[in-house]
Amino acid sequence: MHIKILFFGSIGALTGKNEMVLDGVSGTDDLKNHLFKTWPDLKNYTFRFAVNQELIEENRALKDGDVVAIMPPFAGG
Amino acid sequence: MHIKILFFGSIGALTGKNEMVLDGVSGTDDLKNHLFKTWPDLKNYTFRFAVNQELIEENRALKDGDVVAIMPPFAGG
Amino acid sequence: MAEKNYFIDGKIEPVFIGEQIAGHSKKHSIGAHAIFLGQVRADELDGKKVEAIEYSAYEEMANKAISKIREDAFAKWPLTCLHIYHSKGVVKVGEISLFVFVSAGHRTESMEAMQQIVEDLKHNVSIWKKEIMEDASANWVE
Amino acid sequence: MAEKNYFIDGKIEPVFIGEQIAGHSKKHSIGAHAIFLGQVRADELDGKKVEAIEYSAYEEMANKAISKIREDAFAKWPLTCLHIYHSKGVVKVGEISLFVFVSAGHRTESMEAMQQIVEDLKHNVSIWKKEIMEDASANWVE
Repeated sequence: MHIKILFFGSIGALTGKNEMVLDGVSGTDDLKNHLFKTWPDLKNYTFRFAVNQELIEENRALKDGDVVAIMPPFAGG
Repeated sequence: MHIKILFFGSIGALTGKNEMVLDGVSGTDDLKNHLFKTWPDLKNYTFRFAVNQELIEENRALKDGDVVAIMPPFAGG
Repeated sequence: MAEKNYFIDGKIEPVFIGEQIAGHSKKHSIGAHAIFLGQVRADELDGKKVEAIEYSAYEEMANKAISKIREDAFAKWPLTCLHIYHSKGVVKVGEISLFVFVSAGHRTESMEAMQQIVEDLKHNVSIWKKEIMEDASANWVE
Repeated sequence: MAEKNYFIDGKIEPVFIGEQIAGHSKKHSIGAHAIFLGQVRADELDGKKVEAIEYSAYEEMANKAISKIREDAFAKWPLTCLHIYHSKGVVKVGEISLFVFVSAGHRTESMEAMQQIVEDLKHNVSIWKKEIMEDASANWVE
């Protein structure tokens, strides 16, 4: 199972990468814990997940090929 | 006593002139009657007076040198 | 005292609008521009189309009224710049007859001010317009 | 299906804005244009001035969101045209990074729609901005 993770804005600056591929994360809550373990400072960031470009509010199960974006608050204009 | 009268918009088209000078009108009510006598169709028009560029609501006494504008509703833009 | 003149003879050129925008790039406290443009519309009346509008004004009084609108806007909102241009004379269908250009630090005040200014320009300024129809007949807009 | 692209590399040129305005002179049902421009402001932070903003976006998702904003606006107001351009990459202080161009038959709907569209663009589109300070340090705006 391959999940593609995209990092944007300040979070991309924190992780030092724009994207990565993860195996074996069952859902977005699971992914969040994984990310917090890798980058503890991420706990201080406000962010939301988009799964396949859809913003989600609660835990979402992930399947092979899903693309998850980790997104700080939007700041267009 | 000379009062200068200015006609604007549709009222200028009705009177066929942009301005004229009148003698012996004591105030704007008096002027209105004078204008209605000269151009009876003016009774069908909506208009306001400005005396020396100030819009007036009620009768205003006129003195030598005053400039009275006869103005249909504004339509800028 | 010479009153500032806000009138332009005939149409307002899009190139002029672009130049006015470019002219504000040196003002670094500006974060937002709100612009309103009035364009002459081909309304239909009794089966005839509008071809142009002829604007006339009691210019001295109109210029004073527009200066008052500017002062009121600067008193009410924290604006950086406010420019107003209105056509006089004939403006054809598709051409621009009004250009309101509001600049401020932030978006909210620029847009709120613009709405109020445009309303005031419609109602409080001694300007009149005559629609010139395709058969050369005229219709006063009131 | 290729999504429409609303992004422009770097600043939006005032000349381009003038050309876009001129391009609407053939649309004779238009009576009002409302335009919003975002300009990069030289804010100060800890005694340092902003020199530029670098915009980044989740472009595919952002383009979809902007298309949705356009659809919603056309559903809500009787608009003739609606064009939106947003910068990506570096835009310097005094330069323009957002261009919203709303055209309608009448003034009220053009201005109401513009306000809503600008708010939606600020809050609902996956765009991020990093202020680049005069000492080359960076500040993420959130």
